Parts: sequence; structure tokens; C-alpha cells
Amino acid sequence: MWKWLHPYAKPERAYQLCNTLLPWFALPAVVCLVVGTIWGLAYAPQDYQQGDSFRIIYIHVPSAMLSMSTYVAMAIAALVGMVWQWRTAYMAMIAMAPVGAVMTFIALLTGAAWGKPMWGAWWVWDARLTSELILLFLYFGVIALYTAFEDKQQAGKAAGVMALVGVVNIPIIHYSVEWWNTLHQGSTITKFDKPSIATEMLWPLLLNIFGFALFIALVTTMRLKNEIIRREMHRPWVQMLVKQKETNDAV
Amino acid sequence: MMQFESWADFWAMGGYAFYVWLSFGVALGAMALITIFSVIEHKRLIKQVVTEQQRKLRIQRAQQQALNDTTEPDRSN
Amino acid sequence: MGGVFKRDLALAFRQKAELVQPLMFLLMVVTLFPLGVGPGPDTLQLIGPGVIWIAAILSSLMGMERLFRDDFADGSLEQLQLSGLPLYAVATMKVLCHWLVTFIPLLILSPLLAMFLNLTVDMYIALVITLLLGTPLLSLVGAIAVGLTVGLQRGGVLLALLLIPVFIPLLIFATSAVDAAALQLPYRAQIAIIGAMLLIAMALAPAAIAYSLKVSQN
Amino acid sequence: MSGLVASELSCIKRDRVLFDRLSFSLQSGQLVYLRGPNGAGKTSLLRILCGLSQPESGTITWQSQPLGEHWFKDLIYVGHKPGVNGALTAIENLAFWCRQHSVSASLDHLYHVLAELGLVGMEDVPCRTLSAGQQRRVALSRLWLKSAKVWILDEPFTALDVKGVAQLEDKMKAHVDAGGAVLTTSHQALSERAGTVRFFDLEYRF
Repeated sequence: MWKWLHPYAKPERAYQLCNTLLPWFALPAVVCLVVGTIWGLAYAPQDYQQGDSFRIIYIHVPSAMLSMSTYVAMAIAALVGMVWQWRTAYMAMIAMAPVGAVMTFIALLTGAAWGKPMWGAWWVWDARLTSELILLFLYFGVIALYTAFEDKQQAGKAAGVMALVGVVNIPIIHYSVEWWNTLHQGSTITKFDKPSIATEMLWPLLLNIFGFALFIALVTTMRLKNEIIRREMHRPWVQMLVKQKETNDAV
Repeated sequence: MMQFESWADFWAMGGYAFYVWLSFGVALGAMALITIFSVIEHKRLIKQVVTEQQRKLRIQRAQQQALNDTTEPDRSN
Repeated sequence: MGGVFKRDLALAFRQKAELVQPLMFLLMVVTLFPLGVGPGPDTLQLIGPGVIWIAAILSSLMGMERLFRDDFADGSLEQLQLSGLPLYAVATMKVLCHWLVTFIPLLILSPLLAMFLNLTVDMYIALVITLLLGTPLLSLVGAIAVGLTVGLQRGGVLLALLLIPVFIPLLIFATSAVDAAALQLPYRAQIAIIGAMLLIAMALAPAAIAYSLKVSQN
Repeated sequence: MSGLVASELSCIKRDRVLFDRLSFSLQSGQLVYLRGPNGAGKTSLLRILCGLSQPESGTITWQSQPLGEHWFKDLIYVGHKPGVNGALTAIENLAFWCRQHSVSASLDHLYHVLAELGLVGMEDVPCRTLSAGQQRRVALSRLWLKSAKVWILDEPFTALDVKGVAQLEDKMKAHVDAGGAVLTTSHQALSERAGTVRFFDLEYRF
């Protein structure tokens, strides 16, 4: 795998790979999201307890799940960059950060919108919501550190270290917040636990999880392309590429 | 099999319309925004490369000009 | 290695203002709380552990920059890196020294804080144990972020941004230990978890600090 | 190949290629003078050769081995930043440095070296009270203290007065004559006192 992957460490090859992958992410992402969402909204059966408000699950759970996985993916990219000195790995890491932050934001907002009818308050210091909030802070940290550096090479490395520190911390944060939550839980709070979710409810959820994952991959590739161009602006291959594009557009 | 009797029912979401549509709306909006921003950024970067190329061309031309200017008096003599 | 330690200690005592200022900050932040929420002894006891720990984290963030800032700015760090000594060991020494001069005074100050916030003796004992185990963790993990931001002109707020989320678990376990002590409950579990986190940090942080300093030198 | 050999070095700073596939060698008995306009990457090259920062690609060897402890033992680097702590005295700074670099120098010797550099009476005042030129002398006194084979000096003449420049040039010549090697950059030309100089040019690249 190493032999096969290595040429893609070169930004130019990575850019080409992005271009080939893009349609493969875009189409299935749209299909999964559209089908999953319509199915979830209109065809999945009602929850006998929560009524139709449970339908928020079809975006809350995928975004919450994938916001965590995106952070882990960032840390893996950072590790790859560190171990094998791939510039593109750092670029991929920083391309992921805003997407992950958006996912976290969606998870937080949908959590709040779900919480209001269920708990009667927009914000409840529930374990999962609190972890999501801290995760959002971690994303902010990585992005802020990256933008603080003038030299983006250095920025990538620094943000990578912070992503790794964060990823070591995520399980600890998760555990600690859960501990804290059970400790301070005065009133009975019905958690988001999905009590034996019916299969008819599950299929659209799986579809949407898939769709969200593909969407994240899609936006990451788009942003990675941008990052590569920004960093390689003065290289001949970028200039060739742009020239080619111009002539194509002219015709 | 659709779970709702009518369109009106569907939009009402069993009384939870505001929360459900808020969630889906914001999610859609956020996802659309980040996609659009990425596309706009791509266009901006391509434009930047083009201006960079033109600047380089100008510099080259100016240098050529300067070279011509210094050699011309020699020819007139 | 001992040289680094001695020099840093000497430097710390020569720049006493930098040593004392975070402590004064800590004292003032703690004073703000009774003024803000009212002086009811029960309320104070309830929020006390959290207040002390939050104030400790904030004040440690204030003084944290000092860890590598001067050495980076004047080039001493370059010379240290070229001395052939392993950088992680040098960094660990510096962190140890920083911990001694920042947090030992805090521990000395802690009885006063406990009195201000009406903590019981049991709570105070738990507080001291958590401070003893938790503050080295602050220094070790903080040093990674300091190493990363040392080359930046305005690293101060950024440092807090990076570190506060990372310190949340420590805050939770430490305050929960003191709360447990208030109710006469055992709090060994919390202490054990903080200890475990400290051990992980001791194992991983030196390498990470060394790496981040190298990144900053690039 | 003995000496300091760098091959195929590339360096990218702020997404600008400073140099690409650059090869360089420094042998004993050579004084190499690195020239180039501002922003050409002189300091970056020196720092990479020292082992302070990593090149994008390429290898550096010292006496046929990759840079490591044996290299640091044979190197003195004096950079833009003097590496002198302002709160400590010159003697304290140097004593600490000697200890870190495993140089055994007695206190008397330190006083002697500082006196030779014209810093009599300034040995035990905090360095921040010294002038820029005096601080530079404290930094350069390392060349008198450690017997290293290679000196890498980044703008060593900055802030030095005429006498200081001459003294440093003499020292560099003596070092080269004794079989040492010097790599330096400067904005002012070296005078003849420094002996034969090889030039190495870096160009500014867009």
C-alpha cells in the first residue's frame, strides 16, 4: 500500500487524484442524502414516544458521529504527515477541519432543537451535547493555530501536533463529561438513547450516515484542491493547469 | 408507504414543525454554505494564479524594455 | 541537564515580578467570586473547588508563555538544540522548573483560598492532592502548546484557546474529587484517573514538546 | 567524502522555493562566504546545515555520517540572535553554554577570554545593560572557548566596531589556517585579513 500511495504524496498527483475522486463522491453523496432524508422525513414510522420530533435523528446522529470521526481522520492525516513527511497529508488535515467544525455545529444545533421539545430547554448540559461543544472548541483551536502562522508548512505541522493532542484527549473528555453528567444529574433526563430502533427507522439513518460521510469526503477533496493550488501557486504545473483551463473555457 | 395523510400533515410534523424544519434547514444551509465557499475560493485562487502570470509577463516585458533601452544608444552611434 | 535546571531557577528568581503576577491574579479572581455570587458560606463551599481550579488554570495560562518565550527570542534555545543534549530532556527540565516556581507558591497560597471559600478540612486535603497531581499535568500539556506558539507574535490568547478545552477533563475530575470529599465520600477513583492522565502526559508530552519546539525553529 | 557535505537540498519557506537541488560542501581549511540578496535563503541554508531546521528534501552528512551528536560536538553556530540571556551576566551565560556544550573552561579562562574581547568590567553585569555590539562580542566569545572544527556564522559582523571586525577576521583566518572550516554570510565584504575566501552564491528565486 505504501508503494502505491507514495506517488500521491506529491501535490500534483494528489490534485489529479482529487479530480478523479470528486465525481465519485459527489453523485453518491447527493443520492444518499436525498433518498435518506426524504425516506426519514416522510416514510419512516413515527416514534411512539417522541412523535415526529425524533426525525431530527436523521441529521443529528450522522453529524455527531462524523464530527468525531472527522477529527480522528484529521489526527491520522497529521500523523501520516509527521511520520512520512508528506506535505499533502497536512493539507488534507487542514482541509478537513472546517468541514468537521460545520458537522459539529450541525450536531449541536440539531441537538438543541431536539432538546427543546423533549426537555423543554434549548440547552441542557447533556453528556453528548457537552462533548460536542468541547469538540467544537478543539476544532477552533486547530483552525486558529493554523491561521496564526504565516508559513503554512509550519502551520500544518503545528496544527497537526494540536490535532494529535486533541485526539488523545477526546476519549478522556468523553469519559469525563459522562462522569460529570451522571454526578450532577438531578432531574431525570431522557437521553438520546435509541431504544431498540426499528429497522424501518434504521435504513434511512444508515443512508444518511453514508451520505454525510460522502459529503464530508466531497468537501474535503474540494478544499484539498484549493489548498494545493494556494500552496503551489508558483509552480509550473499549476500555471499549466490554469492555462489549460482557460483555453478549455474559451472553446 | 408515506406516514402522513396529507401535505399539510407532512409540513406540520405532528406539531414539531418548527424544530424539525429548523434542524433540517440549518443543516442544509450550513452544508450548502461550506460547499459554496469552497467553490468560490477555488475560483478566486484560479483568478489569483492568472493575475500572477500576468504580473510575471509584465515584469518580463519591462526587463526586455530596459534591455532594449540600454542597447539602443549604441546602435545610433 | 542540571545546568538547565539551575539556570532556569536562577532566572525565575531574578525576574520575580513574572513569578508573583500570576499568583496575584489568582488571588484576585478568587476574590471576585464571593463578590459576584454573594458571601453565603454554603454557596461558597459549593462553588469553591471549581472556582479554585478554574482560577488555577487561568493563572497558569498567564504565566505559561514564560516557559520558552525568552529562550526562543534571544536564541538560547538554538544553542541548546545544538549542544547535542536530547531536546526532550532539556524541555522536561524546563517544565519541571516551571512547575516548581509557579505551582509551589500556589500550593502555599491554597490555605488562604480555602479559607476565603469556606472549604472544610477534608475538602482542603482533597484539593491539595488534586493540585499536587493535576498541576504538573497543566505544565506538561501546556508546554506543548507553548512550544507551538512560541514563534508567534501574539500567542497569548491563542494559547488559552488551545489549552482550555484540553484541560476540561482535569477540571472535572479534580472538582469532583473535592466535592466527594465534602460529602465524606471516597474519592480515590478521581485521584487515580488524574494520576493516570499525569502518567500518560509524562510519557508522551516530552517528545511532543521537543517536536513542537523543532517546528517553531523551522 | 569527509567534511560537511550537503546534496540535493531543497527548501520551501512560505510556499516559496528558496533553493532546489542545491549541493554544497565545506572542507577543512576552507573559508566559505555565502552571498546572496535579501530573501535568497542564506539564513535558511545555514540553519539547515546546522541541523536546526529540516530541509524539504536532501541529505546532509558530516564526515560521511548523518548529522548527529558528533556533528554538534564539532560545530559552533552563532546566529542572528546572540543566544545571550539578558537577565544573566556574561560570565553566567558563558559558563552555562560551556556546560551545555561539554566544554571545560575555568572561570579564570572565561574572564581572560572576555578581556581579550574588550569586555573588561562587564563580565558580571546583566547582559541586557550591554550594547548590541558588546552582546555580539559575548556571543562570539564562544569561538574562543570551544575548539570546534566548523564555525557557522550568520552575519557575525553586525554591530561590531572596526576593531571587533578585524579581531574576528584574524580569528577566522587563524582557525582556517589551523585546519578548521568557516561558513559565513555578511553584508559587508571580508577584508584581506581573513585570508583566501571561496564564494558561494545564492540567487533570489521567484
